[in-house]
Order: sequence, then structure tokens, then C-alpha cells
Amino acid sequence: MVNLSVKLNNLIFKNPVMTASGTFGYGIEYNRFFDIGLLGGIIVKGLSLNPRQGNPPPRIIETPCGMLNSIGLQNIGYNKFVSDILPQFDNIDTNLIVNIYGSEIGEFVELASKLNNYKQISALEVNVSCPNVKAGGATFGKDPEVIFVLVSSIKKVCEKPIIVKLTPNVTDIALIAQAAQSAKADAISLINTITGMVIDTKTKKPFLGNKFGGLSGPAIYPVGLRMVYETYEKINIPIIGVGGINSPDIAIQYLLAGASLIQIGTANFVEPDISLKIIDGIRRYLENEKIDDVSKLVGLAHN
Amino acid sequence: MVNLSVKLNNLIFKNPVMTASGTFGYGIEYNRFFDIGLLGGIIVKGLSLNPRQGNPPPRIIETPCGMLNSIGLQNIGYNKFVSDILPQFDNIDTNLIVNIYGSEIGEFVELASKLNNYKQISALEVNVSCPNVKAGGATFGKDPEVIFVLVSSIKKVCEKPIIVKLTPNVTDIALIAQAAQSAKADAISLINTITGMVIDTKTKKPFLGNKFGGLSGPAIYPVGLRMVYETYEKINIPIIGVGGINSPDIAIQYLLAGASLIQIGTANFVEPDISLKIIDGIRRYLENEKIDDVSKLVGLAHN
Amino acid sequence: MQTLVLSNDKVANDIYCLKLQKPYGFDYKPGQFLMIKVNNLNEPLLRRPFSIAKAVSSIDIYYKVVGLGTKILSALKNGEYIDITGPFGNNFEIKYKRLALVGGGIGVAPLIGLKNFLDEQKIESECFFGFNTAKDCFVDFGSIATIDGSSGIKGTVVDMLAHLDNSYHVYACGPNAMLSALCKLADEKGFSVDVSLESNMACGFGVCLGCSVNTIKGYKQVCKDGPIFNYTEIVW
Amino acid sequence: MQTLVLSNDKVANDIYCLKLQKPYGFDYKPGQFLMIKVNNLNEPLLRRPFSIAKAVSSIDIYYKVVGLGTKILSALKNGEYIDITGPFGNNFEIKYKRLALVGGGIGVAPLIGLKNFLDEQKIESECFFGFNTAKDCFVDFGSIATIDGSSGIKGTVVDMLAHLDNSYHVYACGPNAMLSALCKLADEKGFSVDVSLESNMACGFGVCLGCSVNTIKGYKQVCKDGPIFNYTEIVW
Ligand SMILES: Cc1cc2nc3c(=O)[nH]c(=O)nc-3n(C[C@H](O)[C@H](O)[C@H](O)COP(=O)(O)OP(=O)(O)OC[C@H]3O[C@@H](n4cnc5c(N)ncnc54)[C@H](O)[C@@H]3O)c2cc1C
Ligand SMILES: Cc1cc2nc3c(=O)[nH]c(=O)nc-3n(C[C@H](O)[C@H](O)[C@H](O)COP(=O)(O)OP(=O)(O)OC[C@H]3O[C@@H](n4cnc5c(N)ncnc54)[C@H](O)[C@@H]3O)c2cc1C
Ligand SMILES: Cc1cc2nc3c(=O)[nH]c(=O)nc-3n(C[C@H](O)[C@H](O)[C@H](O)COP(=O)(O)O)c2cc1C
Ligand SMILES: Cc1cc2nc3c(=O)[nH]c(=O)nc-3n(C[C@H](O)[C@H](O)[C@H](O)COP(=O)(O)O)c2cc1C
Ligand code: FES
Ligand code: FES
Repeated sequence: MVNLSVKLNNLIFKNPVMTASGTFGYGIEYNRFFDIGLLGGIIVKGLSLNPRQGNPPPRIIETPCGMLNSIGLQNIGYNKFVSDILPQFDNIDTNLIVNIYGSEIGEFVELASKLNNYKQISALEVNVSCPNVKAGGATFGKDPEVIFVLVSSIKKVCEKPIIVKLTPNVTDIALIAQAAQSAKADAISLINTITGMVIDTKTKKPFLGNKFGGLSGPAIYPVGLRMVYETYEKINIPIIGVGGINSPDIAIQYLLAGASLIQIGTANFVEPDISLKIIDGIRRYLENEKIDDVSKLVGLAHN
Repeated sequence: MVNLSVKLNNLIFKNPVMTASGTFGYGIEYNRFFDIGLLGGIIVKGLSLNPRQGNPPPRIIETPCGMLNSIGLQNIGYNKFVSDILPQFDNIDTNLIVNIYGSEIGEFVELASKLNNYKQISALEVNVSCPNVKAGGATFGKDPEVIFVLVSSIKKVCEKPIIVKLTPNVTDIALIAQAAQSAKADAISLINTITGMVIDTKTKKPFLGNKFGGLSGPAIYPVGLRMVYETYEKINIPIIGVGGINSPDIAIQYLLAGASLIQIGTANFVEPDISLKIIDGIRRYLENEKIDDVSKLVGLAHN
Repeated sequence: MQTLVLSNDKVANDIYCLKLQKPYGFDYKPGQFLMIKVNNLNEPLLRRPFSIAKAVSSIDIYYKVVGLGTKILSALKNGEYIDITGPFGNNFEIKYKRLALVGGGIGVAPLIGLKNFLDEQKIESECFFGFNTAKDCFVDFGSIATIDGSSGIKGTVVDMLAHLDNSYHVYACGPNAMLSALCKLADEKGFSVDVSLESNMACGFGVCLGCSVNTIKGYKQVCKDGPIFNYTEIVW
Repeated sequence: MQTLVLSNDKVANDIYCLKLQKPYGFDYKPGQFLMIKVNNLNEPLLRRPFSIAKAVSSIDIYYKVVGLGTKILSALKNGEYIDITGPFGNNFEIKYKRLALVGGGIGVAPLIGLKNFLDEQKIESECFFGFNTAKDCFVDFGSIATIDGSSGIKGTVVDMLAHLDNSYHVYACGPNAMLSALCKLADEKGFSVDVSLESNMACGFGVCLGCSVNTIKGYKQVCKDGPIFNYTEIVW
């Protein structure tokens, strides 16, 4: 029997496979496909203090082995989230992680301090990397000093583990990760989407209502993997790998590169129960390789 | 009849389609497939003063809708290039552009000043963006000040148009392009490859001999397109678009985003005569749209 | 869910009818759709949405070849398997009015199942379908209009609706030009209209938030709040 | 070049023989290979290299299903078209020595064409082919060895070569383990060996510089300087 469970601070993940923010709704929607309690964790759609409308349509377009999205953080807002969604998690046996977004530092802090009160929530993932909102987000994610202030401020008001999710659209991602680590972040998620665009040659205009969108899907996995590998050599808090994972092989590549946990994003749309297949594939790989604990894979590619 | 020709300084390109450095050998190799004189231009494999061995194998691996390469600028060096290759271009009626690389500024400058003497060469493309060499290259491409000094120095010793080819692995590509423009670059090529990696789960090691490689192919086109679009709003010298182009539609998207010329890279491996198909496709698009000059497409997506 | 292809035949110009083995316990309401993964590769990456035209002995889908996904679909042979998810979406609500089904081109597809359902329930309805030419027509019932007059009356489907008044409720699906002509007529004559909308989709069940349409109450999801909307709700 | 598939049959465990219509004027030398685009999509993106096993009435390729590209290839039906480029690469040079052809597994493929050529030229040669089991064997000539003894002698192909001495020249293709055993024997017995090498390839004709192999004279390109190299040249 192999051990698939992973520890992060005091949190136990029953396996290293989580679902990525914005690709798994509020989790509940997937119960029609499988028991979401089987997952290592669920990261819900980016939440803000107030409800957000999101960007004008069209919001998605397919690209070669990928897709662009410009959802723009449409969400139901804090109040509705705690009243309607949280109670549904009372009896779901997995880690619920709330991805949070604010248009300024104060908003992040207020939201984090409020969410700190809910026992259903295992950790917060701070989204400093969404390319689809005008104010705040993207800028935050690119400046190590802002990251430091943001994360320090959140840590002051929230006792739950703080995961910082970074944008790949930077020159040196490890530098930003180091700033988050200095501010006592508990883990780093890498990567959010890569900014891209598609132009409609019929109308001669950008296809997406918001012009730009975030590229996700298998196309980007070599980039996410490289960033995990690079960052692993520069920080000593856990890394959560995300970007293009849609097979056990790619998931294992992320673990070998240095990710302690991984997230499945776009692949959830294509194959709703892909996470289970990946958990199973990781288990079988460990059995074949006669490795008794998934944590022993982490970072092996650096040896 | 539509006009496909494009002017850059005093250079006339008979059409906007060129072949990208490193994907078209020294050009001659493609004569077995079609008359390379039909191209707008040919950009040869990155040249350095001295011959280079390149990186250890394996050097390529396929990824979803893309490929990673870590060739490491293997090339025959200046002497052999001017003695063996250049004379073959005496009677080829297209623009020959030499992509140059140096491990320090002095080397770039020396090479540019030597190449300045050869009438077969239409322009130089300065590769400040190759991620596969340890010294120089990649760092150059990420620091606007270094770019400024490098390009200014080259401009002093070389009268031919200087095209600066930038790396996409930066936070703000338009900023780097602006530095090149200030240094009197004649055009900007966007983009080189995005750094990525693949790990072999059998050996648990990075697959490529050089660990990291550059991601190219259709997977990256939304990223290249976005960078062209962004940069077009910040500079007023011509942009040459490159990254994932393998169909007339994508080529036209680049023109609409603001590229005056485009380059075909990885697609040359898959379909050696793809450039001709793209030239033809652009012509047919212009005819259908009743646009008489390809230059009228450039930047239209910004309106 | 891997599903057996029973047949996949060309039924008109660029239009195919795909029949899939009905999985045990499969149930749907007229207006709902499936998401189909057309091959096992990463290209095309996403599933494609298709209305269920009928699900009596098999699941029937009518589709038009417009791009890569539908082109790949059209090469499927009986005996092969494809992966479906669904059914998703809301459904046509039956109104206690005189009912007219109005479809244009491939937009006729979701109305076939509705007609079937209404017939089963012994609810009367009139059908009006428009095509460019006779070669595009893939239904054998209802009143037909073609732009070139090669079948039925010459003109658009909306030209056949002069008799509709406020006692009617219309179920419509078709190209935007048709829908806007129809809605203009509805404003004039006072009949009500439910339309089935399209949008690029990634998931099909409300989690990606990619398929938004602008309504008078803000953005709604075509896949979950729709695909069927009252036309007065939509900000066209 | 779009080329008609004449047949594509399973000939052994996971091994298929693909026969393509020979384009007018097509010529090749034994040892050369084709680059095949297995479908019209961006996945798999790159062409795949395959040795030409024979090109008499048709172009014959023997391939083993090992990954996505070869899996897609195995679903091709006669009457369909695939796109080939080539032939590329150098070829087996005929030496004026006693000749032995030594192949392991799918590595036997390029030697089939060489054998054919030698027979045509009335040049004598001995053939030794090794497989894991009888079910993997797809040739009907030569001496066979199988690991499990289910066909021919029990053992590896190298076990059949004890009689080779420095009067012999060997043409070899197969897995690395076989090649290194063979080369060790060659060092002992003094026979010379040309091997056909493999590498990941993007272009197949020397422009991407992706298929390098380390030789005593520096990196060389498997696609252009090879795929056939004298084994003493290679830094193993
Ligand atoms: C609820 C619902 C039900 C549907 N039911 C049916 C049905 O029953 N039958 C049927 O035939 N169809 C139906 N459709 C439409 C069908 O889903 C599409 O035709 C199909 O997804 C096309 O896929 P494709 O891969 O062939 O085309 P794609 O290549 O994906 O192109 C499809 C469309 O996407 C857009 N597009 C893609 N790329 C670009 C680009 N670069 N620039 C601009 N535009 C682009 C274009 O509008 C193009 O026509 C339905 C759609 C929805 C939402
Ligand atoms: C000159 C030449 C001649 C050849 N002749 C023949 C022939 O006649 N018959 C024949 O059957 N084969 C031949 N081959 C080999 C054949 O080209 C390959 O088997 C084929 O390209 C495999 O393609 P695929 O898409 O099925 O496998 P892929 O999925 O591309 O995998 C093929 C191999 O690539 C490597 N690989 C891919 N991805 C990864 C990864 N993430 N990590 C680690 N490794 C990876 C593995 O080694 C894997 O086995 C020849 C090769 C060369 C160079
Ligand atoms: C439709 C969509 C919506 C997303 N929304 C969010 C979000 O709200 N917050 C966030 O941090 N990341 C969001 N992401 C990014 C994903 O969580 C993930 O980082 C990214 O898609 C890369 O992983 P993938 O390639 O597996 O999809 C979103 C991605 C997609 C495709
Ligand atoms: C095998 C290979 C070698 C390359 N060598 C060079 C080079 O020597 N100099 C350079 O500036 N760019 C080089 N490039 C980058 C390409 O010119 C191009 O910028 C990049 O591949 C993106 O375009 P594509 O997606 O169309 O291939 C190389 C790319 C590949 C795939
Ligand atoms: S398609 Fe994903 S929410 Fe509608
Ligand atoms: S495969 Fe491109 S150089 Fe050999």
C-alpha cells in the first residue's frame, strides 16, 4: 500500500490532487459526476467581498491544445458564499480552499479576516495573478514588494494557511515566490494563466469581449512545469503545481519538478472525473516504481 | 490585383512572409521543396563569430501542439558562413537576413561590423533572446538598459537595418521594445520561444540534455499575438510577428495585431512548403475582403 | 460516457444525423443538449455542444459541419465510440397558448425533439422551417421556406408567420438575422417567443462561467440558465 | 506529399505493415527513412520517422505501436491518404566483406530493404533476427532467436553470432541493449559494424539540428549524417 496523503502545516490532504479555482465551480456541481469527498482538496472560484459581474462575452475561445478565458472573476460575493455554499460543505470530507481576490490590499485583508471565522474552510489561496481584471490583481502579482505587503497583511488577520497563487507573466517567478515566502506565506501555487489573445479575422477585432484572456490547458504545461522547477530551487515552502495537467504522467512530472500538491484546471471541463483518474494513475505509478510515499517523488528531478 | 509587398526602410519584401531563424537552416536546404526565391525573406540559423557545438542531446521533445528545443545555437561560425553559404545567395531573389548571437556585447558588435560588408545580406536580426545558452543571450533580452547599449553599439558599426528579436519571458515586453527603439533599432521581432521543460517520468530526470528548452509551435500563438498587440501600442517602428504561425488565419491575426511582416518557424518542419500556402492564403483573404494592399491590414484590430 | 455510434449519415448539404446508443436510464427534456468530445486528442480540446433532436430509440443529433470539431465528427463510423456528457441545460416550457415552432437552418435541430414531445402529449403545434435551398433541408414535416424557392415558399421563415398574433407562443432557434426579424415581428404582433441561444462553451454545466449572455438581469449562463430564454430577457 | 494507403495490417504483436502507393519517380536507398504526418491535426505536431523496409511495388513500412503517433497510424484504413516527406538520410554502404544483417525487434525493419537490395545485386548475406517471443516476429527469412525460445533458437540475436570474425561486416539495428552487446562482441572478434540509430526528430532533413548524436568528431545529425553510422564513431 502506498501512502498518497500529504501534509501542509496542520492540514492533511488525503491525496495530492486538488481542483483549480475557476474550473470547478463551488465544487458541489461536480457531485453529479463523482463523490468530491475523494479529492485531496477543492479550490473554489475566486471570491471577492462584493459580487462581481465579470467581463462582457464572448469569454472563451479555444486555441491549439488550450483555451483563453476572460471570465473576469464573476462571483457571488462573500455574503452569498457563506450563507449558500459553505453550509453544504459541513459533511464533505475534503479540504475546502477559498481563492480570494480584491481590487486593493484592504479588500483582500477584509475578506481574509472574515473567512477566518469559518471552520469549513481549510486554507485561503490568494489570487494575485488574475489577468482579467483592470485594477489591482495583475499588478500585485508582478511586484515583489507589493506581494510582501499584501501577504504580511493577510497573515496578520487570518490564522488559516495562506497559499499565494502567482502569475507566470513575469521575468523571474522565483523572485516573486521568495517575496511571498519572506512574508510567511505557507505555500505557493504556480501557475495561473498566461496572457494571450485571439483575433477574429472575420470582424478584424479581438475575439474576446475583454480583448485579452488567460491561456490554460495542456499547451502550457511545459511552462508551468519549468516555473515549478525553477522556484523549487529558490524557496523552501511547499509548491502547488497547476497548469495543463490532464494525465497522470503530467501530474507526476509536476511532483518530480518539486510540487507537493497539484491542481487540475481546464481538464475538469473536458473530463469531469479526470481528478479521480489522476489520483489512480499516481497510485499505480508509485506501485510500479515501488515507492511507498508520494512525498518521496517531490523534487526528485533535481537530483 | 492585391499588393503583397512591404517596405522596411529601403528594403522591399515581395510579400510579408519570412522564415524564422533556426527553423529554415541556411535556406538552401529548402530548395528541394520549392523555390525559396518566392519568400519575402529568409532568416538563417543564429550565427556566432566562432562555430558552436550546441547543447547535449536529447535536444527536442514534442509537447501538446508544440515542441521544446534546446539546440543551443549550434552553428558553423562566421568564417564558414561567409565562405560556404553566402555565395549561394548571389542569385536568389529574396531578402537574406542573418540572425546573430554573441556571448557578450563585443562579440555582437564585431560580428555585425564584419557582416556589414556583404551585399548578399539585407539586414541583421539580433537574437537577444535565446534561452538555451548560459552566458549573455537570455539576460540581455530581459534588461532594457543592456538592450539599449547593445543595439546602439551595433548601429554604430552596421549600416544594414537592425531587427531586434525579443524574448517573451519578461514581465513587460513593450518596455524592452521601447528600449530597442530608443537605440534606433529598425524593427522588432516578437517572439522567440517561451522557456519550458519536460520531465521523463521513467528516468525521473529532465528530458532535454540542457534541462530547459524553448517552447514553439501553434500552442504559443495566442501569447505571441498578444505581445505583438501590446507592443504595437507602445512603439512606432515595424514589428515582425513570429510564434506558432501555421495557417493563413493565424498569419492574418498577427498582421491585424500590428505586425508588418511575419515569420514561419516550427511549421517549416511539419510542412516544408507551408510559407507558400500562407502567402497564397493572405492573398486570397485580401481579395475576398477587397483590400488592395497587405499593409492596410496592419494593426486594424486596434481600431 | 463512452457511447456507441449507431449511424452517422449525411442528410443534407453539410448536415449529418448522428445516432448514438441510448445509455440505460438516459432521459432528457426537449431543448437540452449534450457535450461531445469528438476525439481522444487534445485538439480539439473542448467538448462541443449539440442539441438533442430526439432520444426515442437512439439519441439523435443533427449537426452542421462548420469547423474542425464537426469535421472530425463527420468522419465517425458506426461501431466507433464517442464520449458524451449531459444532458445539460433548461428546456422548452410548454405554454397554454397556440404553439408555433420556428427554425432556421441547423437551428431546426432542437425543435425536432420538441415537436416529437408535443405530438406525444397530443398538444397541437405548427412548424415553420427556413433554409437557404432545398439541399439544406433535413426535415420531412412542417411548412418550409427557402431563400431560392427550391422547396416550399420562396422567402425566409419569418415570411410565413404573418398570421401569428398574441394568442401564439413561439419556440425559435436559428441564425441571429432570423431571430432579430422574428423578434421584431413579435413586438409588432404581440406573440411571445422563447429562443434557444448558442455560445462558445467549455464545460456545459455552469462551472466555467464562459458562456455568458447579457440579459436585462445581468449576465446569465447559456448552458445552465439557458439555452432557452424568453427573448425579452436578452439584451440583443 | 499526400500518399494513398494501400493497406495497413497487423503482422505481429503491436507491429503493423503499412503499404503506401509509390509516387511516380520515387527512389530510395536501403537505410533511408520517411517522415510521416499521421493526421491533419496539430497533435501530434511533428512528423514521425520510419525506415523504408521496401519500395518495390509499394512503399512498405513496418512499425511498432509505442505512443500516440503510431497508435493513430495503426487506425489508418486503405483508401485514406497520409502525408509523407523524404526519403531522407544516408544509406547502408556495401562493403566488400562477408555481410551479416543483425536486427532486434522492430529494428529488423530497415534490414528488410537491405536484404532485398543485396539479393537483387546477387550479393550474399546472412541474416540474424531476434525477438522476445514468436508473436513479435514479422519476418519469414533469416535465422531467428527468441528470448523465450518460442521460435528459432532460445536466446538473444547476439548469441547466434559466435562465428563472426574480422572477415565480416555487420549491419545492425535494434534496441540499445542489443547494440551494446553486439559492439562488445565486435571489439572481441574484430568484425566491423554499421548501426542505424534513432533520435527524436523534428524536420528529418538537417535544418532543425534537433537530432544530434555525440560522435568522436562532435555532434552529428542522425537525420542527415545518419541514420547509419559506423559504431566506432559513436560516443555511446
Ligand atoms: C446549446 C447549443 C446547442 C447546439 N446545438 C447544435 C446542433 O444541434 N447542431 C449543430 O450543428 N450545432 C449546434 N450547436 C453549435 C455547435 O456547438 C457548433 O457549431 C460547434 O461547436 C462547432 O464546432 P467546430 O469545432 O466544428 O467549429 P469551431 O472550429 O469551433 O468553430 C465554431 C465557431 O467558433 C467560432 N470561432 C472559432 N474560432 C474562431 C476564431 N479564431 N475567430 C473567430 N471565431 C472563431 C466561429 O464562430 C466558428 O463558426 C449548438 C450550440 C449550443 C451552444
Ligand atoms: C531514422 C529512424 C527510423 C525509424 N524507423 C522505424 C521503423 O521502421 N519502425 C518503427 O516502428 N519505428 C521506427 N523508428 C522509431 C519511430 O520513429 C518512433 O517509434 C515513433 O516516432 C514513435 O512515435 P509515437 O508518436 O508513437 O510515440 P511518442 O509518443 O512520440 O513516443 C515515442 C518515444 O518518445 C519518447 N518520449 C516521448 N515523450 C516523452 C516524455 N514525456 N518523456 C520521455 N520520453 C518521451 C519515448 O522514448 C517514447 O517511446 C525510427 C526512428 C528513426 C529516427
Ligand atoms: C475558466 C477559468 C477560470 C479561472 N478562474 C480563476 C480564478 O477565479 N482564480 C484563480 O486563481 N485562477 C483561475 N483560473 C486559473 C486556473 O485556476 C489555473 O491556474 C489555470 O487555468 C492553469 O491550469 P490549467 O491549465 O490546468 O487550467 C481560471 C481558469 C479558467 C480556465
Ligand atoms: C529548433 C529551433 C531552433 C531555433 N533557433 C533559433 C535561433 O538560432 N535564433 C533565434 O533567434 N531563434 C531561434 N528559434 C526561434 C524561432 O525563430 C521562433 O522565434 C520561435 O520558434 C517561435 O516561432 P514558431 O512557433 O513559429 O516556431 C528557434 C526555434 C526552433 C524551434
Ligand atoms: S459552458 Fe461553462 S458555464 Fe456555461
Ligand atoms: S531532425 Fe532536424 S536536423 Fe535532424
